[in-house]
Amino acid sequence: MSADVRRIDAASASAHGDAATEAADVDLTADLGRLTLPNPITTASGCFASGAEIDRFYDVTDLGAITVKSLTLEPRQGLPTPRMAETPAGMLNAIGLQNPGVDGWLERDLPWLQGKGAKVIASIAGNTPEEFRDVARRLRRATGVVAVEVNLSCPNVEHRGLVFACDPKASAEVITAVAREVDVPVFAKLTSDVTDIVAVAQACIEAGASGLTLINTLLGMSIDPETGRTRLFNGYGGLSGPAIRPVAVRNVHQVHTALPDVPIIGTGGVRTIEDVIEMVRAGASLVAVGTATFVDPFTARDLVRELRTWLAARGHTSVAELRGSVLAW
Amino acid sequence: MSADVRRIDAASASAHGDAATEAADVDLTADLGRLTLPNPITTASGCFASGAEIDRFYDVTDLGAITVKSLTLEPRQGLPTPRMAETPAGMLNAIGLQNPGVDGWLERDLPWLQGKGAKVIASIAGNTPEEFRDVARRLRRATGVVAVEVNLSCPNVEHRGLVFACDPKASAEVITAVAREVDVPVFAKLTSDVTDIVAVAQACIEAGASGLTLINTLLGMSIDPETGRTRLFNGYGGLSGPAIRPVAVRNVHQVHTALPDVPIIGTGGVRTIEDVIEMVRAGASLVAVGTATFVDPFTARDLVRELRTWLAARGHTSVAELRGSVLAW
Amino acid sequence: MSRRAGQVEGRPDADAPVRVIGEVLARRREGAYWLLSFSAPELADRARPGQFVEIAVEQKYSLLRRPFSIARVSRQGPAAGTVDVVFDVGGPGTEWLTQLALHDLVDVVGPLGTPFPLPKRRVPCLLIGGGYGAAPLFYLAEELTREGLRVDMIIGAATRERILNPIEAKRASATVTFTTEDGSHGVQGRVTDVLAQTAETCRSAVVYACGPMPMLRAVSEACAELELPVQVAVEEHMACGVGVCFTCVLPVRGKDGEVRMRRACLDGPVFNGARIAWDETRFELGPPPDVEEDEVEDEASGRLTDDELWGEQ
Amino acid sequence: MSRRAGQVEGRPDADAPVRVIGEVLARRREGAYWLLSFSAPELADRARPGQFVEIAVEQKYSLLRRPFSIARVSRQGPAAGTVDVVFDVGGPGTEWLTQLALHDLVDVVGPLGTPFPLPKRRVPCLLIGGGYGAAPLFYLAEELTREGLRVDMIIGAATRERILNPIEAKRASATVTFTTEDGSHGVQGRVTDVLAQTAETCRSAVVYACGPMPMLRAVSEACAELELPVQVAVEEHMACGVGVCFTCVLPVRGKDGEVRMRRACLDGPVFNGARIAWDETRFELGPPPDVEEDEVEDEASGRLTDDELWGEQ
Ligand SMILES: Cc1cc2nc3c(=O)[nH]c(=O)nc-3n(C[C@H](O)[C@H](O)[C@H](O)COP(=O)(O)OP(=O)(O)OC[C@H]3O[C@@H](n4cnc5c(N)ncnc54)[C@H](O)[C@@H]3O)c2cc1C
Ligand SMILES: Cc1cc2nc3c(=O)[nH]c(=O)nc-3n(C[C@H](O)[C@H](O)[C@H](O)COP(=O)(O)OP(=O)(O)OC[C@H]3O[C@@H](n4cnc5c(N)ncnc54)[C@H](O)[C@@H]3O)c2cc1C
Ligand SMILES: Cc1cc2nc3c(=O)[nH]c(=O)nc-3n(C[C@H](O)[C@H](O)[C@H](O)COP(=O)(O)O)c2cc1C
Ligand SMILES: Cc1cc2nc3c(=O)[nH]c(=O)nc-3n(C[C@H](O)[C@H](O)[C@H](O)COP(=O)(O)O)c2cc1C
Ligand code: FES
Ligand code: FES
Repeated sequence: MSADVRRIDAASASAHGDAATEAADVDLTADLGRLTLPNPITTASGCFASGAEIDRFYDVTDLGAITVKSLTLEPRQGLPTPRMAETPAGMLNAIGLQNPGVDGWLERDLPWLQGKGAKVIASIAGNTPEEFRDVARRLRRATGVVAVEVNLSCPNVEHRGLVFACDPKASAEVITAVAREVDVPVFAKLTSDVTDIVAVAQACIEAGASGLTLINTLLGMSIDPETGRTRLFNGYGGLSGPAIRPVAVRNVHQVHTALPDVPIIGTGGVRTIEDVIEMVRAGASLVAVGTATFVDPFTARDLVRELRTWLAARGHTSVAELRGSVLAW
Repeated sequence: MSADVRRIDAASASAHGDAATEAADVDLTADLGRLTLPNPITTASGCFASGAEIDRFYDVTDLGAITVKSLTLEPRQGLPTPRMAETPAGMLNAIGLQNPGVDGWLERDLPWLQGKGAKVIASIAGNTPEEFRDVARRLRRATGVVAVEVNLSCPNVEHRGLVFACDPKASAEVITAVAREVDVPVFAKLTSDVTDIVAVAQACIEAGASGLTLINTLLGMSIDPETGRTRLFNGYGGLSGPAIRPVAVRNVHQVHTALPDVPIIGTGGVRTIEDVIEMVRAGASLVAVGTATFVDPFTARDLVRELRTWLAARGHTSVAELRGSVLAW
Repeated sequence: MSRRAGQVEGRPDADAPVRVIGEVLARRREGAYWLLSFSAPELADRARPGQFVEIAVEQKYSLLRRPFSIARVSRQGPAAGTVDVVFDVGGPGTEWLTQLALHDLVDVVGPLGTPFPLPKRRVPCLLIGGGYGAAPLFYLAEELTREGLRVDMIIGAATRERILNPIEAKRASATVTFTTEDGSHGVQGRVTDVLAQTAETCRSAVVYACGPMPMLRAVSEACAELELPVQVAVEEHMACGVGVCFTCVLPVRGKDGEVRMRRACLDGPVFNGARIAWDETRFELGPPPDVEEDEVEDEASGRLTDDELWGEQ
Repeated sequence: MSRRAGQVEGRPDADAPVRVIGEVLARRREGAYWLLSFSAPELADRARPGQFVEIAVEQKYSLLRRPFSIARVSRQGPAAGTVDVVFDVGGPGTEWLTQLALHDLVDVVGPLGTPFPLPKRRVPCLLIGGGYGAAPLFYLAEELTREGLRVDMIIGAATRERILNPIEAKRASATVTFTTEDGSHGVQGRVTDVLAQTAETCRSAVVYACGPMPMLRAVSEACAELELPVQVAVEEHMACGVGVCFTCVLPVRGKDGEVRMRRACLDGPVFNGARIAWDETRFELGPPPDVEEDEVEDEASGRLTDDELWGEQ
C-alpha cells in the first residue's frame, strides 16, 4: 500500500456535471405508506443496540429512523459465548435476543430516544403469537415509536421450534395478533431461508402488515477445523454482512415485483452508497444498515450524506424516483 | 505490503510434531458407500468444464474424481451475456447450462477423460423427469463414469418452472426415473433455497439416490446502481464462492445429522485446506471445489496435497475418521 | 469516505471515541511480537490505559476490525499524537498488519472501553502481565508512577522470547519478577506461582492484570484468597467493539450478587476480577435478574475495599 | 501455498500457462494509465502478443483475478524475464494494483488465450489501438517488425491524455495516425474515420485491432467494407480466464456460417473480426448448430484470403 490511497468516488460531481441538481434540493423523504421518514436510512435490528451507544459517535437522529434490538416480553440474557464467528465478507451470530425486556426498554432506553426526538422502529420477538401480542400491546402508546417490526425469525414453541417466518400460516397468526394491538404501521420481518418468500410475504400482508422487512440473516454454521468445535456456542447462527447482499437484493426484488404497493425495508449486506441505491432499485423504500455498523460505526450517517450527493450529482430530485427502477436486458 | 509475505500455515508440521504421522501413511480414501475414490477432492459441476482445460495446468487425474458440467439431452448454447457478476467474496452466474449435449459429450469429451483414466462423475440436467431419464440412459455403460449426479436445480417445466429441488415430490420423481437407468451410484444435488432441506434429502434417498450433493448456488441478484441494469442478462443468478460457505456447511451438517449413513458430496465456498476439513467434519465424504478454481486453477490439486500433510501433522491416519466429527459446547 | 492522513470523525467531547485515519510511523518486531505505531492525535489525547482501539484490516475475505489494547500514547515531544499497539500474529488480520509499510494509512476507532481505574490512595500497585498483555501495563505503570504510586510487576510468558520487552519492564517498575513456563527466563512457572510472595514483599495493595483469560482467572482467584482488590482487562471475541452487537459479553456479578451478561467492549474490557463469574462463562443462562443493580455491597475485609480504592464504579 | 518470488507452478510444455509469483519491478503512471512490470521468466518465455494474464488482487471483498493484455515481455538483456501490463483504473481491483510497491509480490496466471496470428506473407499491417488497447499492439508491432513486416498504426482515444505513449507508437511503426474525440491530439474523430484512408495510403493488407468492443465492431465492419482481413482482441467479463466457467462467451460464426458461443478466454481473446456475430452478442440463443464446424468457406475477394494470410485457424 502507498499513502495515496484514493477512492473511486462514484458520487464525485465532476463525472456527472451536466445533469447535476443542487444537493440541498434533493428530496430524501422515505415514503412507507402511512409512515413518512425524513430519509431512507435506518438501522437493522440488533445492530444498533438501543441507539445511545452510537450517539457517542454522531447524532443518531441524523438517521431516518432507529430500529432497535428485538424486544421480548421478559428480559433475556441471551446465549452463552462464543456468539460470533467471522466468515468471508460476513459473520455468523447467535446472540439469543439478549434484551432488557419490553418493560425495561420502555422504562430505561426509550426515554433517551424520546429525549433526542428520534423516530423509533420497535422490533419485537416472542415464542408464541400471544407473546408477540403482549409485547406489542405494551408499545401501544409509546411516544416516538413510529412503527413496529415483527421479527418472525423466532422459534415457534408450539410448532417444533420451527421459526414462524418459515410458514405463511404461523407468520400470519403472529401478524394478526400484533396488528390488532398497535396503531402504527406493522412490518413483518422475514427470512430468506424458505422455498417461497412471496407466499410468506403475501400471508403477512393479508394478515394486516403494512409492510415487510427483508431479510433476516441466513442460517449458517462454522466449525473450527483443528478442534472440531462449532465456532458458535449455539452451533448454527445467522449469516450477515456483504456476503449475503445478492440474496437480500433478490428477495427484495422478488417480493416487490409480486407486491409492488407494499413498502419494503431492505436489509442485508448494505455497506456503501452503491449498495443503498441497489436496494432501492430492487424495491426498498427504506434501507437498514446492519453489520456494516460493526465495521464502521459511522456507516449509516455517512450513507445519508452520500445519498444526497450521489443523487444530486446525477440530477435526481428524489430518492423515491429510483424505487423499483430496474432495467432488464 | 512488503515482499516477505508469509503464510500462517496451519499445516506446518512443527506445530504438531508430537502426534505426527508419516504423510505417506495417511489414508485419503473417500468412502461413498458403493463408490470408493482415491481421495476426497472432486470438482463442482460447471466449474471444471470438461477437464481438459485444467489439464493444461496439472494432471487432473490427481483428483479423486472429476465432476463435469451438467449434461442435457440436447446441446445448449446457454444464456446471453453478461453471465457473471462479482459480489463480496463471491460471484453470481447465470450460464444457462451451455453444454454439448450428452451425445456430444460422450463422443468428444468423455474419450479424453477415459484416455486419462479419470474417474468421472457425470452431472445431468433436464426440464422433465423424462429428460433426466433419457440422459441417464445414454450414460449407462459409459466407461469411466463412476457416478451420476442429478442437478435438481433445473426449472420443472411441468410445474410453473419451479426448480425440482424445491419440492420433495418432484425431486423424488426425477431420482426414481434416473436410478432405474444407471448401475452406478446416483447423487441428488440439492439447493439450500428451501424451507426444509432434510425433507428433500429424505425424499431423494427414498426414491433411490445413493447419496446427496450439497449445495448448489443460492439464488441472488445484482443491479448496477448507475444504470439500474441487472448485472446478469438473466436477472437472477446463482451465488457461489467463499461467501456461501457457512450456508453450505450448515446444510451438510443438518442433512448428515438427520441421515448419518448417507454419503454426502459437500460443496460451497471451499477454497483452503481448513475449508475441506470443516466440510468433512460437517459430514461430507467427498468435497467438491467450485468457484475457487476460477481464483486459482491449481486449487483442487493443491488441496489433495495439503490434505495429506495436514492430517499427517496432526497424527490422523485417515481422512474418514474426521467425517461428522463435530464438538458442541 | 476518501482517506487522507489525519482525517478524524466524531464528537469533540473529551471522552468520545473517534475514527482516525492515521499514518504508520513504525512497524517493527518487538521480541516475539510486533509493534505498530501510528499518528492519531485526537485518539492519543483521549486515551487512558486499559482502553483499546479497533483497527480496520484490508485483508481479503476478512470483514471486521481487530481490537488491540493501547500500549502507549505520546502527547508531547517529537512523537506527540502517536498511538502504539503491540500484537501477536495469529491469523489473517494480524498478518496483514505486519505488512504495513511506513506512511501507509490505518483506519482506527478508539479509544474504546473502560480504562483501569486508578486507586484513590497512594498504595503500592502490582501489575501482572501475560504475553502481549504486558503492553498496556507498561502504559498503566507510567501513569501510576506519574501519580506517585509505587509499581511492581510480574511478567510471565511461555518462553523467554514471549516476554515482552524486559528492559522496559525494569524501567517502569520498582521490581519486576519474570516467569516462564519453560524456565528460559526468570522463575520457571506461572505468574500465580510468584503472586503471593511478590505481593507480600512489595506490600502490594492492589493488583492489575492483563493477559490470556485463564491467567486472568487464576490471578483473580489468587487475589480473592489474598483479599487483594484486582482489576483485569479481558479479551472476548468482538464484532463491533462499540457496544452494539452483544457478541463480547461475559458474566459479571453485580453488587447485588446477581450475574449479568456485560459487554466487554463497553462495560469493560477492564472489570473487577472478583466480580467476573469465571465459572459461568459458558453457562446456560436462565432469566436474568433485575436489570438495575442493588445497593452497595458490604466489604468485610480488613484491607482496602474496592470502593475505597477505585471509587464508585 | 506460501508465496515467494519466482515460485512457479505448471507444466513444462512451452505452450502451457503457468502460475507465477512475480516481483514488482515497476509501477508507474503512463499518461492516463498505469504500467505494472513484474518478473515472471517462465511466463515471459511462453507469451505471444494478444495473450493476456490473470492477476490476483488482494482487495477486500474482491474475489476474482483481473485479466490484462500482455503489453510487453523481455526475454533478454537486463530486464530479461519481465512482463508488463498497462491498465486503466476503473474499480477496486485496478485501484489495488496502483498501490503495489516495488518488490511486492503478485500472483499471476498466464499466458492465456490465443495470440494474434501472424500473416504468412510479408504484407503491410495496420494496427489499430483504442485507449489502453494500444499496449498489446506495440508488442505485436515489435514482433511483426522483427519478422520484417511493415507496420502502420492508428491510435485513438477520447482525449490527448488517453493516447497511450505516442512516442512509443511513432517508434514502433512506419506511420502513425492519432485520433481523439475532442480533437486535442491528431485528427478529431474516431479511428474508423481515418481507417480507409490510412489503409489505402499504407497499402495495408491486414488489420489488427484492440480496444473497446464498440470500436472493435466498427473496425470489423469497416474492414468488411474494405475487404480487409481483420483480427481483433476482445474483452469480455471473465470469472476464470482459463476456460472452465463459460462466462466470457461471445457469438462467433463458424466457417459453416453457424453462430456458436465461444469462450473469449480460451478460443480468444483474438478472433477474426469478420466472424464475430456483433449483432447477436445479446441474442436469445436457440438450439445450437452442430458442434463441429463445416468445411472451409469460399473466399470471393480478390484480396488475400484469411486462410492465405493466417493459415488454418
Ligand atoms: C479488548 C481486546 C484487546 C486486545 N489486545 C490485543 C493486543 O494488545 N495485542 C494482541 O496481539 N492481541 C490483542 N487482542 C486480540 C486480537 O484482537 C486478536 O489477536 C486479533 O483480532 C486476531 O485477528 P486475526 O485476524 O489475526 O486472527 P483470527 O483468529 O483469524 O481472527 C478471526 C476473528 O476472531 C477474532 N479474534 C481472534 N482472536 C481473538 C482474541 N484473542 N480476542 C478477541 N478476538 C479474537 C478476530 O477479531 C476476528 O474477528 C485483543 C482483543 C481484545 C478483545
Ligand atoms: C482479455 C482481457 C484483457 C484486458 N486487458 C486490459 C488491459 O490491458 N488494461 C486494462 O486496463 N484493462 C484490461 N482489461 C479490462 C480489465 O480486466 C478490467 O478493467 C478490470 O478487470 C477491472 O477490475 P476492477 O476491479 O478495477 O473493476 P470492476 O469493474 O469493479 O470489476 C468488477 C468485475 O468486473 C470485471 N470487469 C470489469 N471491467 C471489465 C472489462 N472491461 N473487461 C472484463 N472484465 C471486466 C472484473 O474483472 C471484475 O470481475 C482486459 C480485460 C480482458 C477480458
Ligand atoms: C449481531 C446481530 C444481531 C441481530 N439481532 C437481531 C434482532 O434482535 N432482531 C432482528 O430482527 N434481527 C437481528 N439481526 C439481523 C439484522 O437485523 C439483519 O436483518 C441482518 O443482519 C442482515 O443485515 P446486515 O447484513 O446488514 O447485517 C441481527 C444481526 C446481527 C449481525
Ligand atoms: C459458473 C458456474 C457454473 C455452474 N454450473 C453448474 C452446473 O452446470 N451444474 C450444477 O449442478 N452446478 C453448477 N454450478 C454450481 C456448482 O457446482 C456449486 O454447486 C456451487 O458453485 C457452489 O460451490 P462453490 O462455492 O465452490 O462454487 C455452477 C457454478 C458456477 C459458479
Ligand atoms: S463487540 Fe459488539 S457489543 Fe461488544
Ligand atoms: S472466463 Fe471462464 S471460461 Fe472464459
